[in-house]
Amino acid sequence: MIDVLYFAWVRERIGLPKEQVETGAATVAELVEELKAREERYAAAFEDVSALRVAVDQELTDFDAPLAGVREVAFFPPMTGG
Amino acid sequence: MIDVLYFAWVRERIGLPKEQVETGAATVAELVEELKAREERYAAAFEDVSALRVAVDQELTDFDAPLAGVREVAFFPPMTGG
Amino acid sequence: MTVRVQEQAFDLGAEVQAFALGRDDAGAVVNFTGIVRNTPDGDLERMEMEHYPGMTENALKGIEAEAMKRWNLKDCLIIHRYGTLRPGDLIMMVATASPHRGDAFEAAMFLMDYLKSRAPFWKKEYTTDGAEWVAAKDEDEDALTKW
Amino acid sequence: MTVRVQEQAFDLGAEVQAFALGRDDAGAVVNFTGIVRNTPDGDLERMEMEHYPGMTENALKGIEAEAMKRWNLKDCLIIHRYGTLRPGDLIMMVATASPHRGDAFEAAMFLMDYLKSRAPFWKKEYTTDGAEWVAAKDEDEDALTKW
Repeated sequence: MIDVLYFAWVRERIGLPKEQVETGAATVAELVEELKAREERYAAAFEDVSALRVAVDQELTDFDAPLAGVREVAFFPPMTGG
Repeated sequence: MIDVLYFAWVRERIGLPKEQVETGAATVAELVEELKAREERYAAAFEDVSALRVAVDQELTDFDAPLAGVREVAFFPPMTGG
Repeated sequence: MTVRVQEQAFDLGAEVQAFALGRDDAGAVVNFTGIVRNTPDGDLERMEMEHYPGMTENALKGIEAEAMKRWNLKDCLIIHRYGTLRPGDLIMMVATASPHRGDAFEAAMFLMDYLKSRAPFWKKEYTTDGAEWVAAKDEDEDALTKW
Repeated sequence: MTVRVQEQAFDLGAEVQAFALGRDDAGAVVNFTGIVRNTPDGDLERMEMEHYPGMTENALKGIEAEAMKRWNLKDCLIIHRYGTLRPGDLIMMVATASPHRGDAFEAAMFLMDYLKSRAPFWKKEYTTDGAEWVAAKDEDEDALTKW
């Protein structure tokens, strides 16, 4: 079980901030494919992953990152703080 | 008559902050030569003019600047504010 | 080295004062303050700043640690708010203290550039026309290449 | 656009606060504060800051006007003290406000670089070993070439 978090418009499109996902995905990219296959709102949120950023266990990484031993994955658009 | 002002170690070497000078000098450089000829303390202060800066009527300029119509000339070392 | 991520307002004057005062080991203190800017039409009602609790603090601490490593700094400080902000409200501040002004300036710019594109904050603007997520600027991402 | 040259201390917190607050036209405020740095041996008793009354204000106003012309600034402020200063005392501050952080940072650096080498101030340091005029640094003069 992995905690999957969504922020900003990703959260709005998917319609929830956080969920627990049972997955056998080896990488973030595989997890994204599983989520997209679920429902249209996931497919819409992940339509263009080049517009997204991902953090694994609260560290920024890329979509090739492995998921073995990971507790938390977060998807969000590019940051706009400051 | 021109007001001649001295700041920082130039003031200390010459021993006064300000004086009125009757001069026929056409340029700052000529005024410096007149002052150096007066007394040893002036010669010491103006020994190396490359180590000095000059302002004419409160604007930074160089030693070639003309003195026609000028009211105030100031000599000082490079600035160290901030 | 301090990071504070908070919903409530901060007292800029008191923070800058406390950061600079009694410091005789660092002649140069630089402070950057980010303020909610109104739209050109002046119709911004509010901004909601979302963040990623837990990750935010760690990302900011990492950015500070990197700045302390790259420049001769005696101290640095980041304060960043989340939640509801209105035009003119202070969003965030960074401060750096160094014996040399070049280091203090560069480190503050570095903190800002990294914070903009690497700290998990997202702005949504609410105007009389509706609500919109602020898009990241290419120039903000590009700014990182110079460090 | 303000210049203040004064003998008495200034309240950094109140100045930065007043400069930044209620400003919804400029998202970025940068402040530089210069502080009397002690010697490595910690034996600095005081510093005397001499200046050229009349010329100082005009030089600083000229530097501010140049900054306002070169960058997109909504406001800028320079405060500089003269007279007796002790380790940890605030010597001076500049502040810039712009819609863009790059402009606010660059303009503040420009103000500092010009102020250092073009505003008529001279520092004399008094330590337990005696008194000495602070020498201008070549790097401060060289800093002007980049603008």
